[in-house]
Amino acid sequence: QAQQPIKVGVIFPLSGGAGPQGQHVTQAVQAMAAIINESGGVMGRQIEILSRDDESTPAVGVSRANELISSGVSVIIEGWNSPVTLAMQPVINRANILDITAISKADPILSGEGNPLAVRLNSSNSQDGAVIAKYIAGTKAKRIAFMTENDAYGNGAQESIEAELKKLNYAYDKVAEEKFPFNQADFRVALTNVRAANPEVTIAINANEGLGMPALIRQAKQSRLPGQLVTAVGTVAPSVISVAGEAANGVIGADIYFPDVEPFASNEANKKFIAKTQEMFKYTPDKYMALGATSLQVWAMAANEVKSLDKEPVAKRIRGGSFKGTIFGDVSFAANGQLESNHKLFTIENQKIVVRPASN
Amino acid sequence: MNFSQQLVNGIVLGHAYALIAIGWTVLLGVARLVNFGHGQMYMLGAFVTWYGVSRLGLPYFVAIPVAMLAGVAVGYVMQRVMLQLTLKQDLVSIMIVTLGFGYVLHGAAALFFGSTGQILETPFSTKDIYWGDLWFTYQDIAIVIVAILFFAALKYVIDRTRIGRLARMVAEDPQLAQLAGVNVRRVYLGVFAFEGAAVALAAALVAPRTPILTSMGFDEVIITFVVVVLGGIGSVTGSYVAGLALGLFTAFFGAFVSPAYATAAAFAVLIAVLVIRPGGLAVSPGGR
Amino acid sequence: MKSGIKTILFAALATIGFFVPTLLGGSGAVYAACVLIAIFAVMSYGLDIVVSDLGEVSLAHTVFFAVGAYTTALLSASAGIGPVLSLAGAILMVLLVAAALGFVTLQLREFVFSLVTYAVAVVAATVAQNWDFLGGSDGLRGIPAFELPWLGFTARNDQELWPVAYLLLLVAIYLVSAFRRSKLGQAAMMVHLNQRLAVTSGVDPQRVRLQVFLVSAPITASAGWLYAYQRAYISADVLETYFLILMLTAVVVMGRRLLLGPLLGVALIQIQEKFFSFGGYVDKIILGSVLILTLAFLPNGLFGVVAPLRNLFTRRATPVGKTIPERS
Amino acid sequence: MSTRPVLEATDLKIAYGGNIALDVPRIAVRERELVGVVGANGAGKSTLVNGLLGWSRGSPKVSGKIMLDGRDISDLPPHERVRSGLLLIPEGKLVFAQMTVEENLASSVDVPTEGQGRRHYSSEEIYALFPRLYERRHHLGSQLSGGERQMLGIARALRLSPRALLLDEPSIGLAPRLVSTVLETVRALVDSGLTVLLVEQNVRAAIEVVDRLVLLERGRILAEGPASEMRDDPRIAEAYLGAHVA
Amino acid sequence: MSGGLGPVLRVEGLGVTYGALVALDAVTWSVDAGEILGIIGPNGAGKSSCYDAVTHLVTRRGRVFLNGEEVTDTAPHLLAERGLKRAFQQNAFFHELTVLENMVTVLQDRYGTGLLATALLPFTQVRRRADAVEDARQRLVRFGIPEAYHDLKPTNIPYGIQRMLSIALAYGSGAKALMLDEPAAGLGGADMTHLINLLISLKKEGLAVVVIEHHMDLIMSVADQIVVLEQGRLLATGTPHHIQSDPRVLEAYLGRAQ
Ligand SMILES: Nc1ncnc2c1ncn2[C@@H]1O[C@H](COP(=O)(O)OP(=O)(O)OP(=O)(O)O)[C@@H](O)[C@H]1O
Ligand SMILES: Nc1ncnc2c1ncn2[C@@H]1O[C@H](COP(=O)(O)OP(=O)(O)OP(=O)(O)O)[C@@H](O)[C@H]1O
Ligand SMILES: [Mg+2]
Ligand SMILES: [Mg+2]
Repeated sequence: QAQQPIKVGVIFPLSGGAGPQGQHVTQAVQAMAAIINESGGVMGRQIEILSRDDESTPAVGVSRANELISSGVSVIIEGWNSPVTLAMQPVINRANILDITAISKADPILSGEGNPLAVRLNSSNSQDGAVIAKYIAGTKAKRIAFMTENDAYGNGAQESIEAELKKLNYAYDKVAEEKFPFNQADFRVALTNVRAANPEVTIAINANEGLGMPALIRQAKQSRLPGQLVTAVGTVAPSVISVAGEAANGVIGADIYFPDVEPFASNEANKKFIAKTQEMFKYTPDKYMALGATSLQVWAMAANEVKSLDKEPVAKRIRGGSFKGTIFGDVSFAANGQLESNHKLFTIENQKIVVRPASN
Repeated sequence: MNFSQQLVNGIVLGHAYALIAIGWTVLLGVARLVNFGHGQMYMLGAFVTWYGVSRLGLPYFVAIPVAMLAGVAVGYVMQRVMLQLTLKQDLVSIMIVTLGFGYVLHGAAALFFGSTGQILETPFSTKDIYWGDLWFTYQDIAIVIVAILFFAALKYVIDRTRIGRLARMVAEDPQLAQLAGVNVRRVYLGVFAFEGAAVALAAALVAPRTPILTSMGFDEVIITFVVVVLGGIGSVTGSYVAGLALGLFTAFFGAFVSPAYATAAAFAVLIAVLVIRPGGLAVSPGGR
Repeated sequence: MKSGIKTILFAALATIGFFVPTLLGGSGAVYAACVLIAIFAVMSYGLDIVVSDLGEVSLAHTVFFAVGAYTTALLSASAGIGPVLSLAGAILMVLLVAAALGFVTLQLREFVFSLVTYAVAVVAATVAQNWDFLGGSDGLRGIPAFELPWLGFTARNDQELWPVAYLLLLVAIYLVSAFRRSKLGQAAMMVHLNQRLAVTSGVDPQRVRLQVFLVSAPITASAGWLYAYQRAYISADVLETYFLILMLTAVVVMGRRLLLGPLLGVALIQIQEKFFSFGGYVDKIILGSVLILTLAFLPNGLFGVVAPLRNLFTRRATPVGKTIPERS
Repeated sequence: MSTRPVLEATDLKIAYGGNIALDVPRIAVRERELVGVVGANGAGKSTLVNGLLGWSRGSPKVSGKIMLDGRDISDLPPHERVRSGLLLIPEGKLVFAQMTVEENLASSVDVPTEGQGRRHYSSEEIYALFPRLYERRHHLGSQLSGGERQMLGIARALRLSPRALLLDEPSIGLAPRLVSTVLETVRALVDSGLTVLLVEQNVRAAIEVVDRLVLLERGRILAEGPASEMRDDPRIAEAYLGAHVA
Repeated sequence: MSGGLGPVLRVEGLGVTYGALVALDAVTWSVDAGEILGIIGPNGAGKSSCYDAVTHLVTRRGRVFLNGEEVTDTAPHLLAERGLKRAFQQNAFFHELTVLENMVTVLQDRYGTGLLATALLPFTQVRRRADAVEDARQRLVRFGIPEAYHDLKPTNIPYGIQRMLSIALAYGSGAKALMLDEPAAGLGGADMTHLINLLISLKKEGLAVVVIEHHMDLIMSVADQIVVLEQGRLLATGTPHHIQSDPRVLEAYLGRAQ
């Protein structure tokens, strides 16, 4: 009986616009599972990954969660789209299974309504706002424009940037504010408005990495948008740059994970993870993959420590706790389950992400 | 706001909409058929062009006819399968079968082309024109010119030529058309093949404006639907005008209010128009 | 008479139906699937009477579904109102919405009708996504469990919710069959098949259309009501095409105007999606192909294949008996 | 009058579902002949003319051999038969409602303007035959009165250069004056070289113009012969020639 | 019965224009209970348009009275409810239903049960339905549609029978005034005789019947009054005998004297 593997459920979009990224995250979790299994597994048992496709649709996500629950998983790692996460939370919670949200960013995920013992790894909007605000203050730019995805994520991100600017007592003019729907691909109308306002800094908040963000970057360049284009934290992954092409050069962004930059470059856990992913999937991990893998890693560490697979003890160990030697280095979680993260600013040069040394 | 730039945006957008809708205009207006797989055929047209240009290294001008041929093939196969439904004029079933084709096309294209975003680059799309404060590309010019030519030619063919008359006869009463010596099956197949070619051409011209994904097509089918209905079902001129109007509306609503609500606003206007004038904007002589 | 036998047969079928999840092993996944099938079937029945009887393809039924779900979520989560009153509230709300929509679309037919109803769905989705009162794009959380204290009944999981879902399904099916036999149902058919003749037979098409809407919307909305309890979270995704396609497919795939058609259609789709899934894309190809093949090559729908059983399920199971051949 | 049949059907059997609606061993129309088909409602007259063209709004099973000018056309689809010169003017809906009279008359397919026994009619000739259509030429089909539609139906068929014409109750809905005009027109068309099979309910008017008369009953030919002889046939006289005249 | 209280149906100064075309101009006529009014005239004279005007299916000028009450502004379906029924020149059916079902359907106003009643009293509904079927059968037979055709689709029965079905459907559950548009078109032999008998029996029942017809034998033998239209205008009114000898009618309509 002891040799039965522990089942771990993984739910991400594997098809549709977010499919490629979801597949990569799932692969990263598998790579991490391989690493854990090689080093003895969890409580002496091997881990088996059961992966499902939520098709970016809440109703499908809920079905998939139910499926995993009835196949007896001990934990579910999920969450690319916030509504899907929010829909799955109550279902997983009622089944008394630990639910770790890897990426979905909406604030209510940690509110405790859907899941009182929620855990999330991706940075929150308020953490993200600070780093962008600090950058703006540093440039002394006064004319600021926003191009914001019109949903909870986009509006929340913009709000937190503005709130942080206020905290810094930084005076500025909001010369333009353009909202657009998530699946917009043609920004010419919005850009025309922004351009006419002649901003010094334009902040683009668009989580649609497959379509919207590369389109926005290209069209901004083509339309000769004046000033500096800054992207919200975590919205420019290498995949965005590869679609946006040369137009991406010069864009500024910020993120929490860079595989080959210090302190990650010399982090043993990270090196092992990168090597494993490259070996198994011929792919260098990005932030989302790191978040997915870390979710599993943290869960395994916690379960090994408390010697239980039950939801409560493991969740309590994670929430408010600290872990050493993760992919992200030594990390700690806030009492509400949010991972504390470190942001770095970067510039895109020659279609490569170059971390700005000045930032910490 | 920059009025002249928004005007340019609106005009280009409007012609793009009209061009995307042209195949369905013929299908719906002329043959009283619907095709909810229209959006996916657009997607396929874009991806075949992209595949030709960036994977097979074909020149853009060769890739376009290749995409159109693919469109013809898909249209032909669809109609071949649906022929019995078409002859029975079972519109509800046709609606849903074409929806099914859209699903199949989407699934197959995603498996074949992958689901990551791609950029369809053409010799025109990378050439920007800056004219004082105005910005547009040669691709935009191509869209406007092709749309105008296409609509003019279509109008002529439908109103003045025998082919147009044949299609209209079949649309109204396929069985009576047989008695006039018309090969009804061939007309249906032909109209659908035309739809395939037209939407592929539209895709090859319009898709370079934005990144392309195999999951796209939804917006296109909706826009087409709006254009065709607003223009008055069956009216070629009507759908040109409706496409242009929709483009201008999208641009100026985006400029004055917000792009976030442009689609909803367009729909609200559409509802209002149709409630006041159930026949859409076009006036056909003698009333329908 | 024959109708007596039929009544007994239906009663037997209804009783057996209740034990289907138990017969299938009674696991959590089975109950979850069965509850969802019941809910989505009820949702589809609302659309069924508009598509099959009125002959119009309404694309706005997701709005009715959403109105039911949102009203329930608001009433139960924020106002702490129980299921019975929230159902009443949902029906009341949806009647208002359906009356407005019915009024707006009175003059419209065919594609134009479809498009306008679709437009309404898009506008509704935009409203739901942006109106904070409805939770915006984050949706509404914190819907309590389905609880009827005066009956000592609480449904914390799908197994416990199953009796409610099944009862709702039976009521919906019965209502639809009564509708079809009623004056209104017949009038709907008349308007559908020949409007001019209907008018000269004393039927007011506009009134009939409106009334059919008012019957159809609460059926779909009551599915939304139960869905809110089942999922405990409602967001604008209930207005997405997923539900629309599900409904439409369910209504047509088995063959139109079959009383049990929508139920079997939903069951087929859900079972494939839940137990025989091959990943999003292949599933899409499968669903698409099933639609194409059944509609293009099986003129009587999938159900036509098992023709001998058909008489049991036909719409006009009344004593007209065998004299009325099915439409082909 | 030549004796070679232009149109000939042998062993023609037509069934709807299991019901045999028509069973005719042989029926033939010779060059420049006007053959009338009469019979009660439901006798199978429409089934016969539709079957000759292989056309129907229902889905009948047709067997038998149909020859046009000695050529077997049994396996051709209806539109091919039309192109080879066999024209049908059906009962009921005859015009394209969404097209103007002019468009209805514009030729839809390429047909030989002259050919073996085929006669081309120009629009001028058509308008001369039916002046009323000329007045209405810019009106849509849906705007025509019942009689106008009937005329347009006949005119449309003439525009396709018929070799043989199948006419199903052309007098339906025509004013008495026009009935004789139309039948006389048909007679004149035959005299100028056309071959016509005419289904007519109005036996009294028909018998004046036809060469031969065929009496159908329940799908079978009950009597057949030259008009002059059939006029005195009791089966015709009693049932169709004035039994009900007050 | 409304006998003695003046005409059942009366129209005054009825006019219809389609664009520039005046299809009907200032036409006045009336029909009493137990009377048959014939309307004749050349093709395109405006006869069918006149029906459309009476039943309010087109915008028109003039006034319409039913049983002495003005119904000019009444909606078409309400006219039917009040007993003004009509048939169309082109056959009109519910194509996907059988002949019998067609008839049952138009009897709904008499036998149909409301939604609530159907749901709550299912057995009553079943009984009423059975009654409706029985009544429909009898009515069909009365209108000359033998049982053999009851289970076929309307387009699958002979044209002549289709005409009779159109009349039966128009009459529905009953009428005070019935307007028929060329009921004899396509009828012959026995069917024609049957139609004549039917018209006479309807008339005997006290129905006011209006018949448009090109079939002179029929109309002259059954009509009490005849109205002749030409180019939208009233050309003549009178008894069949009177009309048959009117030189204007002969010239415009009947052609050479018969
Ligand atoms: N589509 C069909 N399906 C089934 N039966 C049909 C169909 N069409 C005709 N019939 C049957 O075939 C027989 C002959 O019909 P047909 O229409 O040929 O008669 P007809 O002589 O033309 O009569 P009419 O003078 O009334 O037009 C009838 O008994 C009719 O019921
Ligand atoms: N909807 C319409 N639009 C325009 N013109 C019309 C319309 N309906 C009828 N007309 C015209 O009005 C005139 C009268 O038509 P109507 O149908 O009333 O004639 P009718 O007397 O019934 O003739 P018939 O005996 O041939 O049926 C015709 O010339 C016809 O072309
Ligand atoms: Mg006939
Ligand atoms: Mg008429």
